[in-house]
Formats: sequence, structure tokens, C-alpha cells
Amino acid sequence: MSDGQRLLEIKDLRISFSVGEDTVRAVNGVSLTLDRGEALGVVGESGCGKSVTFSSVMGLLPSPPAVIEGEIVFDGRDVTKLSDRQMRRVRGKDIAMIFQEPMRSLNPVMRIGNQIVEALLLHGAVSRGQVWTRALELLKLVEVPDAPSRLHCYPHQLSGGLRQRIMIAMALASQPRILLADEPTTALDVTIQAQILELLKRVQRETGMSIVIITHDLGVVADIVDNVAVFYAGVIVEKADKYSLFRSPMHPYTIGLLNCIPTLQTKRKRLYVIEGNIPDPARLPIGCAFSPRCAYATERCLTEKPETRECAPGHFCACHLAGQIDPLNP
Amino acid sequence: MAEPFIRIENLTKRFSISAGKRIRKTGFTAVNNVSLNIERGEVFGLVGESGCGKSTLSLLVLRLLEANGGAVYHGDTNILELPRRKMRRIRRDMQIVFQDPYDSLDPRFTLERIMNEPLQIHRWGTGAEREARIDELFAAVSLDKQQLKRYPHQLSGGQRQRLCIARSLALSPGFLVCDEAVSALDVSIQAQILNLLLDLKDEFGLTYLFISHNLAVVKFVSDRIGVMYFGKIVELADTDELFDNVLHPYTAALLSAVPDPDPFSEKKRDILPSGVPSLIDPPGGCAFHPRCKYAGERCARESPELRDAGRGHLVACHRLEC
Amino acid sequence: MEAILKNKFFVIGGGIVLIISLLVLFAPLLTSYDYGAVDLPNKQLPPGAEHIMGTDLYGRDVWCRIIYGGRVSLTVALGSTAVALVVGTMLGALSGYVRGTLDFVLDRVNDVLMAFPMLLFSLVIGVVLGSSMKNMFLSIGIPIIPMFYRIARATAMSVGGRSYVLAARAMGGGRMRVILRHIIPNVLPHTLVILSSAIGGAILAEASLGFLGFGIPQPTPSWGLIANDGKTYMFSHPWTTAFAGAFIALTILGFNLLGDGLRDWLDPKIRTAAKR
Amino acid sequence: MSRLLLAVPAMLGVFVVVFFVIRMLPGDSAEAMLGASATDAQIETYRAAHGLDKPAPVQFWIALKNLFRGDLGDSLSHYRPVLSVVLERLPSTIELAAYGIVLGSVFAVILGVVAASFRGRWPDLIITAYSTFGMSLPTFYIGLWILMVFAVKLDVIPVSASAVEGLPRWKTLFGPVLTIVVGGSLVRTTRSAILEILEEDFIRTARAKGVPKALILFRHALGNALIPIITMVGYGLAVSFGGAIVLETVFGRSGVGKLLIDAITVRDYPLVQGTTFVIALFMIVANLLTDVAAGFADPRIRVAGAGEL
Repeated sequence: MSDGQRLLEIKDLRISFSVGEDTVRAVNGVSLTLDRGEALGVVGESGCGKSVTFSSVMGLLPSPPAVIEGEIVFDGRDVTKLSDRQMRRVRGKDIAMIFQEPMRSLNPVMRIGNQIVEALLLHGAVSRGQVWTRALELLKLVEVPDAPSRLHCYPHQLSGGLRQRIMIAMALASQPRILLADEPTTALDVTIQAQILELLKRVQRETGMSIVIITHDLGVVADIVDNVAVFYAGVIVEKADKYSLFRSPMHPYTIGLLNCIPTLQTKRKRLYVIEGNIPDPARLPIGCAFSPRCAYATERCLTEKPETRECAPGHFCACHLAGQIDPLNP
Repeated sequence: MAEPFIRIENLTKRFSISAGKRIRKTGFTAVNNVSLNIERGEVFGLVGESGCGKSTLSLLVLRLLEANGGAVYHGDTNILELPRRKMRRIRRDMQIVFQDPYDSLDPRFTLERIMNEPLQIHRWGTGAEREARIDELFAAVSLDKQQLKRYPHQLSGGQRQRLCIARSLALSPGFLVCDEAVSALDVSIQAQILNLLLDLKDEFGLTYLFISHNLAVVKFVSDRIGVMYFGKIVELADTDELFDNVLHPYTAALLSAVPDPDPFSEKKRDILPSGVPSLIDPPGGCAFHPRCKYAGERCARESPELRDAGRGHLVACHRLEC
Repeated sequence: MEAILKNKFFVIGGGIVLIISLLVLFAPLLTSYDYGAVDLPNKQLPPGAEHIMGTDLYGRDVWCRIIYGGRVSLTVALGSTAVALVVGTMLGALSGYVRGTLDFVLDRVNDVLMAFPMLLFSLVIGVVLGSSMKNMFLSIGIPIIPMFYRIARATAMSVGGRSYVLAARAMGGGRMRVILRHIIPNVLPHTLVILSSAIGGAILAEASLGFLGFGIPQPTPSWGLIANDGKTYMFSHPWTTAFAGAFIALTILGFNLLGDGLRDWLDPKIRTAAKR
Repeated sequence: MSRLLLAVPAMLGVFVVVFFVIRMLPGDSAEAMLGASATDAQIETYRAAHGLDKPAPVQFWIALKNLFRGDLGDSLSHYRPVLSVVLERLPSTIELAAYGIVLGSVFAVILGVVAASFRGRWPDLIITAYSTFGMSLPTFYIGLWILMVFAVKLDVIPVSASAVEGLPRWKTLFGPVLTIVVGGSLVRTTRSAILEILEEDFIRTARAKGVPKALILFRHALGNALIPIITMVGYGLAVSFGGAIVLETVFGRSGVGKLLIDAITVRDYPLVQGTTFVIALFMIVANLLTDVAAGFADPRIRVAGAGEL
């Protein structure tokens, strides 16, 4: 659990890209905080801006074509204003990131050992001498079997699960304070996913670093995180601790999501359904972005964008009707 | 019990690969002696992790891939031995919906041409009849007729999958294979397509072979479920029977590994060690024994056969006999 | 379609090709000289009012010969590339989709064709068949076939694995139908992208053959031959070869830019589709 | 390994093509050789002596057997075995092609890397414009202008290499090599190969690790770009062999290319056949070496993968 000491704060972040004639508004005013040791789950469907938000935290979005407004405060500095050189001292050192496709995230022509050593040497975490021993320790930390031989392998010789472990080892090279995991287990089989989730939980406990899990799978989030933020059309529609979010969701989208996913306990023969299509970030409606698909949409929802309000202690929601919708049978 | 609608017997498929420098052809068995029956009007679920051979099986059943052994009976004819012309006729009755909505539609075809293709191939009806048929199918999958002149890349993932379903129903087939048909879709769209598939089954009396790696989705959709591991069926039973009374250790591990979207569940995690063994040099005996905590001496030696453990619950594991 | 007009490569390349084609087409209107008329007293005049590009060693007006010569060079280039495009794309698509022994045989034939440098092959075929216009189509066309064959085969292999081809087969579509309806229409854009650079290559081949003296026999002037006429006195009267060479280079540049424009315009579509 | 085996049918194919293509020549080589005045009797004896009277397949079989003994027949204009004539001239072409490729590739890769790293900015625009223009210039055109500048105006290099004896080697090489380098198309390949790799996910991982731009370019991007570049260099070798024919004519170097042109002009068909065959053989070896080198640069081929299927 977090100890209340603030690490990262995102203030009214807006990110848009101009593609041909359309401007794609990927992030439309996201604000959230991350404390030390906190495990935050970020949930949303494709195109909802969750990955773009945290890529900008890492400074991975080249400014042309991305237009970034708002602030991302880390260690008292606004990261979006840092030059690439300054940002490079933060990337991989204080904030590390792992990605979805283990198959394509490692350099295919470079041995695993060299890629880990590169991470170690970058931020002076370790002197040249013990760099290889440290690399071995990292592989043991992420439970890679017979680590010494793996150092000399090439990525194509390893399975998806092993490669994801290597990615985690590289991310932990300079003991970062925040680990951003963008769909870390989406491309893995469910049994391997379970292994990686257990590993992430253990690593977070042992290192005390805060972790952000970005995923579309509510099951992954329920298992591993403390708080959950639900993204829709570039905005956080609801944020709360996982127990209140799952037990008493307020936003119609969250309610819809929780009810439309088949689980091992689902008995009904028909799923609850959120009608309509995924919002197109290039053509967002004026009012609340969810209004076209919302069963409770009122006149006000169609014209006025809802403000994020704290409808219960620690439970934020961006909906005009927050609290008036029965979460159990939508 | 009436004659099963589709009967698969000892279906086998081996792939050969010339591995790098070695000229000697090494190979592996993707589908290893699989037998199962699918009743008319039933949704038969097939679940397994990637590389277990479930997609290969779907291509074999539709003979889009030539099998190395075994038979597939549609009614009482073994379609694997049919000559080309007869095979073409049978294909009207068996169709498939693929996983990737972006990959299963020819980018150069308009929606209208896509829908017309199956009708043209089998010279079905006149121009007007075809148009009516397309309208009827678009209505069935709730797609908007005005979109007929547009191209696939102008549709969303969900719309494209509806189009694939409409196309596969054009010749009113009796049997539809869904190969990971909802896996590439977002959760809210997935629910719409799953409900659609169930509605269409009732409306047209279809029979499904529903293939997915997602256990929860398969459980929701299927009447009977087969669990595949390493090219073999390791467990097969009615859905409720399977989930209430799991027998095979791999299925149990699969069940426990599925992340449960409920923070209050204290589901104990039974984590399987290591990963699926390499298909190129398979472990002896039961393929699961290297990862199985009950593995006995016999498991490493002898590969278990599928046996009925009561109430039609088939399982392939030595633990149950001794 | 309008997106392509904004692509600067396409516009510049297209402009050059258009201008040169117009010049060549309306040659009779642009010069009163006769490209074959020998006029020894005025041989090797520098460019001036009379002869804007001077005269060659037989006193013939260089400008006139160049714009007439364009007809030969362009027709040969377009003709031979067309031959190569059709043969290369068809065989490549077939061999890439059908695979098996046909693919093995065609691939070996392609290896053999690739073993000859383009110019060497044209030379030998040109000499053997004689360098009439018709034979030039073959002697320049054949060595270009591998260019199209390779791309067509690679694309056909990847298209063959796509689900929409499997779906077409699942519907009962025969092999020929799949090839004609799905394989070739999806392979063609890839081969069209290299069509214009292939035309550039063909112009270069014709010019080089002409320069080495193996072009289309006199007096039909092709650019290569004009360059060859001027080569012996290159150092004292360079303009004949200089202007001929410039025209050749400009046309090739035009077609190359056209090719780049097509590739950029087509690639994002292909790349995004593939990357999805 | 398998590539090596595939080279054999290719070589055989080349020999068949060369043999039958030359056989399709109009007129009869005996007549051509002995001149119009030769009597029928002389032509007959000549034909018998060279086995030209036998049916084509038999001639082919004889030629094939001779081939294995290294006998490509006798040159009609040099009165010596074709092989010795060709081998005499080969080193000069190889020297030219080698220098051309080495300098050309180094020059092109550097420019390609610079263009890729300054993508969109002025260095990239200039380099791309230069390489697009360079690619469009016919080889002989560049060659002639280089001669104009360096031989005529600056008199640094000889107008024709063979005209003056005892020159320092670099003088005879300078012109042709510069031509290959100027016309190099490898710049664009390097640039597009690198740009494509910079889009890959592992580059994003490297940036996430905090790897500086320069290191990303040289250690990660270039390492992967090596594979397409090597293939292109191999292809470049083929183009430069073709170019040799033109270059040796323009710069007067007596290499295999010029030999071929002269052989064609005097209708010395056995020599034409022999030279063409040797050049083609060389090309097959070049293509083979490129494949092997590209395979070596790519661990996915060198080291058999056990990873996920």
C-alpha cells in the first residue's frame, strides 16, 4: 500500500496528434496522482488514451506530431518541459516501462546479456566490474531458470514468458521508483500471465516501488492493484480503490464494463451489452463522450461535459448522474 | 442419440520444417490423433493455450489444410476423401469466422462484393434475389445497408466481424467454426458479438465449433467443452460438469490461472512452472508430465488415453485409474 | 486520389515525365530540321541561334535528333517494362501462391536470370537477335523480369496466408478464382510501385546499349546512339553527348521520382494495414 | 547450406542459356571466322575440326564435358584458349568492382546513416536529393564528365588507361571508382532500412531504458540494418559488374567488360560465350556470398531458434 508520499502528479493533461486533416484528440484532460509504493490499475478499451498518457510520462512521444498540454510533475519538475537530454536521465532510472509484445520488444540481433548490461551501465547503477554478476542477480530476481546460459541466448531462442521476464529484469536494472507496465500480459497465455502477475506483485512488494498496470482486462487489475482508474475517450471517467470500484461502481461505463465481461461465475445465457461503437478520437461528441452509448444519457449529458467530482471518499467520477445508477442490475 | 452432426476420428497433422543448416527435415505433430463428436444444434467449445493445435484443428475440419491421418464425417460422408467438385458442394454447409477482422476481408473489395462472392461462387439466385438475401443478412447482423458501397478499412473492428459473420451465413450453412472470433475485439464489442452468435444459432438452428484461449468466453458460449494441450484433447465434458468437477490437472491449473475480476475472491493461485514444452522435441509419455505436480513414474512413460470417468466426462490422465 | 497530388515527389516526377513526353510527341512542331539530313559544312557547330543545341559530327541538328530520339527510347523503355511487368507479376504471383515444384522451377530460372548483369544480358540477346525495335523489347525486357518477379512472389506468399484468402477457399472458391480475384489485385499495387523505377532502368539500359554502339541501327536516332555519336569528339565538342545524356538522366529522374511518390502514397496504406 | 546447393542448378542453367543463345546466332561462325573468301572445303574441314557438324545436343554434351576440364573452347580472335584470355583480363575488372563496392558502400552507408539520423532536416534533404539524382545518371554520363574534368581540364588522370604505360595504379582506378561511388543507390537503401527499423518496438524499449540517440542509432538500428544493407551490397556488386562493361569502355581499362565488347564486335563467339559464362559464374558466387554474409549477420538464421513456434 502507498505511504502517502506523492511521487507523480498529472494535471489536466491533453495530447493530440494531427493526422492528415483530422486532429486525433487522444488525451482530453487527465489528472491523477501516484504515491510511493502504490499499485495503480489503468483500465480502458483501445483508443481510450491510457497508453498515450503514460508514454508521455516517459517522454516517449516525439513533440511533432504530438501536441502536449498540461503538466506531469515528477520529483518537483514538470517532465513535459524537460529537454530530451534531461528526460533521458529520468527514463530507465527513476521511471521504467515494459510493453505488451515480448516478441518484438527485444533487439533480435543482440544477446540478452548485452541488453541487460546496457541498461545497468546507462545510469551508473553498477560499475563495469560487477555488471555481469548484477545481471545474473536480476535474472534470478525475475525467476529465469538456469540464468547463466540465458545471458548468451538471443531473443528468438526464448519463449514469450521468458522474454517478458527479461524485460522486467531490464526495467529493474537501476531500481526505478515507478514501473509502468503497458498491457504486460496481454500477449501471453493465461498460465504464463499468472506467473508474470505473481512476479510483478512479489517484485513490487520487495522493492517497494510504485507500479502502474495498463490493461483492458479487469481480471488482471482486480488481482494485483490497490486503486483503479477507468479511461474512456481520453478522460478518466472513474477512479477509486479497487474494492469500492468493483463493489459500487458509479459511472455507467464502468458498470457496463463490469457486467458485460463473461467470467467463470457468469450464469446468465445473455451478456449485458454496451451498445454502439468504440469512440473515434478524431470525431468526439461535444457533451459527455459516453453519451451516445449511455442508457441513462440526458439532455444535459449530450451538451455538457461532466466535471470529475469526489462522489465518495477517494471515489472520483465524471458523470452528471453519479450515484443515481444502481450498479447491480443496469 | 441421433447420428452426430460432425464426427472427427483420430485426426492428425504433422508439419515438417527444415531447421536452419540441418538439411534433415525435422518436424512436429500439431494435431495428434484427436477424436470428438459435435451434435446438431450444439455449441462445442474448444479451449487451449497458443500452440496447442486448436486453430490447426479448425482448418483440418474444413479441409483448408490436408490432414496426415484420421477422418472427418459430415453426416455419413468422410469429407477428407471427397473429390474436389463434391467438396465444393459440402463447403456450402460448413463455414468459418476468423480472429482478425482486419485480416479476413479483402481490402480491395467493397462490402457489396464481399457479400456477393459466396453467392457468385455457387451461382446462387438472380441479381435481385441476391440483393434481397444480402439485405436479410445485414439485418440479421444489424449492419446498415448504406455501407454496402464502402471498403472494409472504413469500418470498426466490431462492424467488420459482423460482416464476416454475415458473409459466412450467406449460403445458410449448418455448421460454423468460430476460430477465436471475438479475441481481437474490445470487451464491450465482444459481448455484442457473443450475444449475436447465440441469437443466430437459435434463429438459424446452427451448430458451432467455438475455439478460444479465453476460458470464461468458452464457458459462457458452449454446451460442451474440450480442453486441448500439446495437440491432444486432455479433457472433454458438458460445460457445468467440467467446471463443477474438474479432473485433469492442466484444466485445473487453467481454471485457477484465469484472473477473476473480483477483488474479494481469495482464489489460491496454482501456478504452473515453466512454459509449454517445445513441439520439436516433445517430452515422452503424457506431454503435461514435466509441469504436473501429480506426475508419477507411469506418466513419463505412457501417454494416457481419453477414458470416460462417468457422466460422459472424458479425461486423459493416469492419476484417475490408479 | 487527391492525396497523391500533394505528394511532392509525385508532382515533380510527373511534371518532368509529362514535359519530356510532350516534347517528344510534338517533335515535328518544335523543329523543322530532318534528323537524318547530313549537312557536313555545318558539322559540330556549338549551340547557337540556328541550332539551339548545336550540330553533331555529321552536321545534323542535335535538338531535333534528341526530341525524335525520345520516341525510340521511350517506346523501347515502356514496351520492355510492360513485357517485364506482365510476365514478372503473373509468374511471381503464381509461384508465390501455388508454391511447390512450379515455385522451385521458376525460382531457379529467376536465379539464372539474376546471374546476368542487366546490361550483359541485353548485350548478348541484342547481338544474337539483332537490335531491331521489336528485339530490343526482349533484350531489355527480359533482364527486368526478375525485379517484378521477386516482389510479386514475396507479396503473393504473404497474401496467400491472409484470412480473406482462406475464407475465399472455405466458400469453395477454386484456385484460379482465388488467384485472379484476390492474389493478383493485391500483388499489383506492389509491382506498380516499382514500375516507374523499372522504366528508368530500361531507359538507362537502352542508352547504355546505344552508347556502346549496340543500339537500334542508324539512322533512327535513340538517345543512346546520339550520346555515342558525340563520344569520340567528347572533349572538343561535348554538347551532343552532354545534351543527350542530360535528357536521359532527366527522364530517369522523372520516373524515379514518380516511383517514390507512388511508394510513399501506397506505403502508409500497406504499412498500417500490415502493422495493425 | 541449402543456398549453396541451389547455386549448382543456377550455374548449370547459366551454361545452358549461354550455350543455346549463342547457337541461335544468324550465320555460321566458321564462315564468319574464315572470311567470305574461304572455299566450301575449308569451311567443312574447319567445321569438322571444331565439331560444329554434329547435332546441337551432342555439341552441348561435348561443351559441358570440356567445361569441367576448364576448356571453354578456343578464342577465334586471340588464337588461345578462351579461359586463359578471360583469366588474364579478370583481375582488372575484379579490382575495379572491389574498390567500387568497398568505397561505394562505405560512402553510401555513412551518408545513409546521416540522412536517417537527421530525418526531415536539411542534411537528409540534400543527401536524398543527391542520391535520387545520382541514381538517375547513366554510368557512362558520369564517367564522361569525370574524364572531362579530371583528364581534360585538370589532367590528373589519363584520358584512357591503356593508352599510357607504367602509370601509378590509383590513376587508372580513380575515374571508374568515382563513377561507381557517385552513382551509388545504396544510400537510399541504408536510409530506408534504418528508418524502418527505428519504428520497431525494441527501439522504443531502448528509449525507455534511457539509451541516448546516438547509441540507439549505431548500436541498435545499424546492427539490424546490416542485414538489408549486406543484401544490397551484394546486389550492388552485380550492378557494378554490369557497369564494368560501360566503365571499361569509357575509361579504356582492359577488363573483362571491354573484352566482351571487343569479342562481340569481331564476332568471336566462343570468346563471347566464355566471357559471359565467367561473368555469370562470378555473379552467382557473389549472390551466394551475400546470402551467407546476410545469414551470418542475422542470429535468427545463424543460431537455430528453440523459442515459441
